Amino acid sequence: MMDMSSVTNEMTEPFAPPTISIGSLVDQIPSNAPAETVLSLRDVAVTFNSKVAVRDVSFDVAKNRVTSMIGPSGSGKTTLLRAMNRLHDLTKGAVVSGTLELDGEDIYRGSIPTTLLRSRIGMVFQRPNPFPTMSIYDNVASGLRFNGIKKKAFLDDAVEHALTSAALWESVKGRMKAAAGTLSGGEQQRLCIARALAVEPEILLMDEPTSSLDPVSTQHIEDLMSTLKEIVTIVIVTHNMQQAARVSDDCAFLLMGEDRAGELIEFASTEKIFTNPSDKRTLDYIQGRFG
Amino acid sequence: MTTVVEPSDQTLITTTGRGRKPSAGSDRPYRTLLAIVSAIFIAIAILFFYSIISKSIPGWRQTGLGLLYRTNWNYGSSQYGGLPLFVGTALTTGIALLLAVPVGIGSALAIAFLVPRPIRLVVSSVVELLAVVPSVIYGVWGLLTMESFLNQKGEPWLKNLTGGHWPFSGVPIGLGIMLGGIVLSVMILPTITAISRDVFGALPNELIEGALSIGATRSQVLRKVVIPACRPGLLGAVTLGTGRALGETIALYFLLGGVPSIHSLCNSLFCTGGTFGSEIAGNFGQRNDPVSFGILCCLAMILMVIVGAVNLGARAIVRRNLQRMLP
Amino acid sequence: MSTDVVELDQEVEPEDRRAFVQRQSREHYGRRVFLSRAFLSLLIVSLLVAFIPLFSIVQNVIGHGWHFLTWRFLSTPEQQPDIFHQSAIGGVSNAITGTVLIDGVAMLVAVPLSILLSMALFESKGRLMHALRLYTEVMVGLPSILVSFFVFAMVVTPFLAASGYYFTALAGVISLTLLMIPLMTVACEAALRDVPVTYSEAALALGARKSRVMMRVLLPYAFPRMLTGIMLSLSRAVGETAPILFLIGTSLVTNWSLWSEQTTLPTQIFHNLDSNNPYLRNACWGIALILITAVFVLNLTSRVIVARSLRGRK
Amino acid sequence: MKKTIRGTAGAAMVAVSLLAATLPAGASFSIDKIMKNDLNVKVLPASTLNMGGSSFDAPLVQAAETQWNTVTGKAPFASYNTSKSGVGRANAISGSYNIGFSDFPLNIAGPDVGAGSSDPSETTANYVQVPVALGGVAIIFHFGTGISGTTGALMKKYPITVNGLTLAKIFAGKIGFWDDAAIAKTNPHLVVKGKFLLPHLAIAVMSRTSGSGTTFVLQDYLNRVDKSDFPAASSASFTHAAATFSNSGLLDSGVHSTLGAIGYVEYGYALANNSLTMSLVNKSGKTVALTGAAVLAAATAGLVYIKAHGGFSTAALNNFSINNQTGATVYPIAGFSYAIVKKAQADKNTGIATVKFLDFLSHQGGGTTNANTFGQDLSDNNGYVALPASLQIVARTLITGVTFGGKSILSATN
Repeated sequence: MMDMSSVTNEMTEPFAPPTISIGSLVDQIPSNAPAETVLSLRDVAVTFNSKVAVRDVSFDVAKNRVTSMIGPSGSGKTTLLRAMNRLHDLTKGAVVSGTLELDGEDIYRGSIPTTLLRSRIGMVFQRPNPFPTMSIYDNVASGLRFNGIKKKAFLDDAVEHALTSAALWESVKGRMKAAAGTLSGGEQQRLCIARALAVEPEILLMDEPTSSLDPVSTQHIEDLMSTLKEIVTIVIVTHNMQQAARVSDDCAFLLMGEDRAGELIEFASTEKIFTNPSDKRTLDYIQGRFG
Repeated sequence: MTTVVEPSDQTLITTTGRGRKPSAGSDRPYRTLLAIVSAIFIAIAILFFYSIISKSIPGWRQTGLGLLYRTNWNYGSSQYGGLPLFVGTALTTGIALLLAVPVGIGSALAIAFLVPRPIRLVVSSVVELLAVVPSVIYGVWGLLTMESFLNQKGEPWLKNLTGGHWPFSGVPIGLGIMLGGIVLSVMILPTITAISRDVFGALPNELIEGALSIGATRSQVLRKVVIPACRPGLLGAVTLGTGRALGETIALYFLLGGVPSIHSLCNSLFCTGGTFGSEIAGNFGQRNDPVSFGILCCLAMILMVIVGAVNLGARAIVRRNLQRMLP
Repeated sequence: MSTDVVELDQEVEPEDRRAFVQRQSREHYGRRVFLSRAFLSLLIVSLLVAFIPLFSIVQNVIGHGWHFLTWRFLSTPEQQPDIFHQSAIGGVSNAITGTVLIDGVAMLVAVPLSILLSMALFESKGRLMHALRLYTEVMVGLPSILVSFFVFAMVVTPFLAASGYYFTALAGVISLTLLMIPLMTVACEAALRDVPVTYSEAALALGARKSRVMMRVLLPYAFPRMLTGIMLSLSRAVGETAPILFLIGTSLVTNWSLWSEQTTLPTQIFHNLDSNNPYLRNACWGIALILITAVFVLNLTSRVIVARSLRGRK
Repeated sequence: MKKTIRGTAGAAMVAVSLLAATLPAGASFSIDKIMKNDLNVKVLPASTLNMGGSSFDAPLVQAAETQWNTVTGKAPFASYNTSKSGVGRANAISGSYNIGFSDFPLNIAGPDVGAGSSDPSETTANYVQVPVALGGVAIIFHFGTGISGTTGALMKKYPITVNGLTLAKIFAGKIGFWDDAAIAKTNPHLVVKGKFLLPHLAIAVMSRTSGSGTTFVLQDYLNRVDKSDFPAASSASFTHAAATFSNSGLLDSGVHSTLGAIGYVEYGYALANNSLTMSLVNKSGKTVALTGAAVLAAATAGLVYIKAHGGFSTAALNNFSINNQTGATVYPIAGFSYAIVKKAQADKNTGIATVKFLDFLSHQGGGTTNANTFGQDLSDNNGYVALPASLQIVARTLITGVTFGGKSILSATN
């Protein structure tokens, strides 16, 4: 059990602008303490209609840390991310092979039903996608309601908690009945984060969550992530190396191979990837030689 | 239906600054031609409304506003109370919507989200083809196939259901409001299904994935997210279907029988009846003087106002909706 | 940890909250899956229900209609049976020629006018033209029988009937032309608007006149879509009964005159269905099969055109 | 079935000859002259005639058109537009039809010409109305499986009989059930041991939609037997109808699919469909079944009545009816169907074609060869009773009244 005092303090206090300053890349990288594995990937490959999109990826996602996936476009970052909460199930002809284990249980061949799995592994998308016809409150409560939780007291509490975690509570607490569409883009994305957090996932997948946002909103989200990882493990896909360096603890670098299939080139702590990568291609990418 | 920026605004400016300046009169024949064509059609548009309105004046003079509320309709014996026609129109359209809306939207959902892709193409093409089946053929099917089915099986069954009480009291004849409503529902079903499917198809995928990723089941995605988000578009689809149902003439002429007393019309859905469209179709041949033709023009005018309003509403809804759906 | 604790204590430990949510989710899972399956099945059922009338129509039209697809039925004109020889009903050649004549001439008139009108709507601005566009769009949805009123009041009564022509193919042609023009115009204008703005801008930048841009750039690009719209409008007009029923009368002889009475396939179905003779009524299926085939062929052809032109473009 | 009609027609011919002898010498054409082919149809200008209206006349006129084309070698006709009498009347007035057909003459029901007309100078006197077809109205009914065994057998043997007043009360909605005492009274054979065998079944009245000539003929009869319930005859649908139908075919199927239904169709229609019809008690108190002979008897008696009331004169329109005639063999609901043309023709050639065809349609030529087969020779094949010869003579007199430029067309061209 973790000491949550710092988090709860922040929750009870009004929203304050983040205090962490952005210094050099290396300063921001936390120390590489040993951590418990929550999601492990072994030889994971995704094929669409027998065309390989990503092949043979193996790495472990550590608990309460931020794991980033970087690489040029076409390297299969998003494809891999969507394999983690079985979103490829919707696509005809998509096959995920290899093993993906959540807390030691295979998510594809194990006994976890897909819907329950998805409430344990939440996801935030590139563009904010709040449900347009629902109010702010209903958006956040929707996941719990989907899962059959109807008690109003719990919902109220959970909504407040999720919005607070997403650093949105203070600005919306007076207009919970307002339509989600009335929020700004950045607020909408934080609402989506709150919506994902409300069902208390163990892992939160983020697919380029700031790619459609302005710099200020982007910074809000990035700041949020460092506090969020205390309560949820984060896997983030980003096309922005600086962002990966700023927010993540571990980093996976993917690259498109000869046959246009994405491959995992290197997985290590973010510090190592950005200061001393073992693969030359990683170094080339980090130094901006291609991509 | 999406609005595209008209190129003419900017392009006019760019042409004037060119080195090889086109002479001022060079486009004149083209512009004149288009102006003439437009003028002709503006004239036709005005004449269209003028003809129906002006020819209906002798009719209004004969009936007064009684055409809108009196209860005795019998064109052949010059009784012009239009209330039974309002009731008939409302009942047939109501039955049609009651049957076609859930089935139409349900099958649009099934086509858009459940049916495998190769079958989906076939199914939706078939639905679109159904939308172009001429209404007289629905009349043939209604009269020669559905009529005897309703008469022998459908209506007795419905009658048993309510124990012979309202709305299924009376004699199961086959021909009548019930038959008209059912065939109308079949006629508007393709319209509703095809447009609803387009509306569902235009929904951004992220909404569905967003709902799935917080643990919604597929039915929850459809019921709680997809349908509410598409509601304006669906309303547009239903409104267009309503417009078609309200304006149907030929098929209903065969299926409704004729207008009985308002009393029996309110008593049972099995009773024969008439709508504005079916009465126009049934009596157009009997016009012989400005008054009797005028009465028909009055009916046409009422029909034009009702259907026109419904269609304008649909047009507004669908436009606004398409704009709102783009995130 | 119980629900009560959660309700009473606002400061819930995150791990407790997660455990609670996951436990609740697991508890409700069975019911949710059942409800989901039930709802999805309901959707599939509604799709199947939607196909019942379709199946019934197709089955009846083909089942009752295919006997009529004989050369004799297609090549002999309609004949009115007497009451003791009720089966002597002749064929449909009069209706086929009538349909080809009326729809053909109407299309010949409507196509150039619609293209011109769509060009006018495309090029112009202003309130009057906006009203005209609104009119054409509204006309598409109005009941087609209203056109019949217009033609009867404005063409037949003052002109044709005054010269002794009460029922003529000509009135039907005018009526169908007026019916087709809004359909075709809306489709053609949409096709013109579909042309990327950059194309015409490029041409205008080269100094081309607007008329040349229209003829050389916009029309060629929009042509396949226009053709589709025209075919679809034609397929709708071919099946129309109401706008011509009271204008063209009936003809039992095969002829190609615009000034005589004519019968088309839909009006023949109407008259047969309205008759007391069971054989005439049954023949409706045969005529319906011919009509529905014609409409479907027109419709499918237009789809093929669109598919082809788009394939070449992308 | 066909044989019976031929037989009836034969009987009719005898009756006609007898009747012809009794006619006054006022008619300008003798029966002998008609029997000889004096229809000079070869002298015919090219002109197209539009015709249509009553569905009752349709088979006869359509057959006559075909025959006319064969005899003349010309095809001057567009086809007959079958709808209903109201349409025939309306289009004859508007001019859309050169000849409009209606089961009841102008101005008997509804203000076709005159009061409600837009042109006040138009009167019925501007039109010539020629009786061209003769028929009766059959009362049909349906019990379905509601009746079987003894009752069914008895009903087959003795058709259900009602008198005029009972029929009126049924159509007025005053008698609601089949086992009503009034019905029992005229069906003693269906009363066994004091118990009426017809079931306690609601009577469902099936009506045509407004504008039907058949409705007019029936209501005219009901008006003659029950003034209180039917103060005037009209072609409007019955107020208490359970359902209304736009043509006879629909009404027939409506009756045959509804338990306890009662409806009415043209004689020829009932004949062709072999429908079970009711027998009626006529004015002379005799029970008469619907047959060709009974309709002819009605016409024969009716002609005497019409002659006594001014003949087919537009001044005495209300006496055109031959309903409810006296006579032991008379079927009480019968009527002529009329061809309506404008008295003063606007176009000479069209006028000639119009009167020639009317003359052809309303006469018999013997029917032995193509050349002498005229309109009325086609009657028996089409479910009608040929017009009595006296009426054929009357018809010619009426047709002579059609003029062009103030001169009788028929006299000028013969």
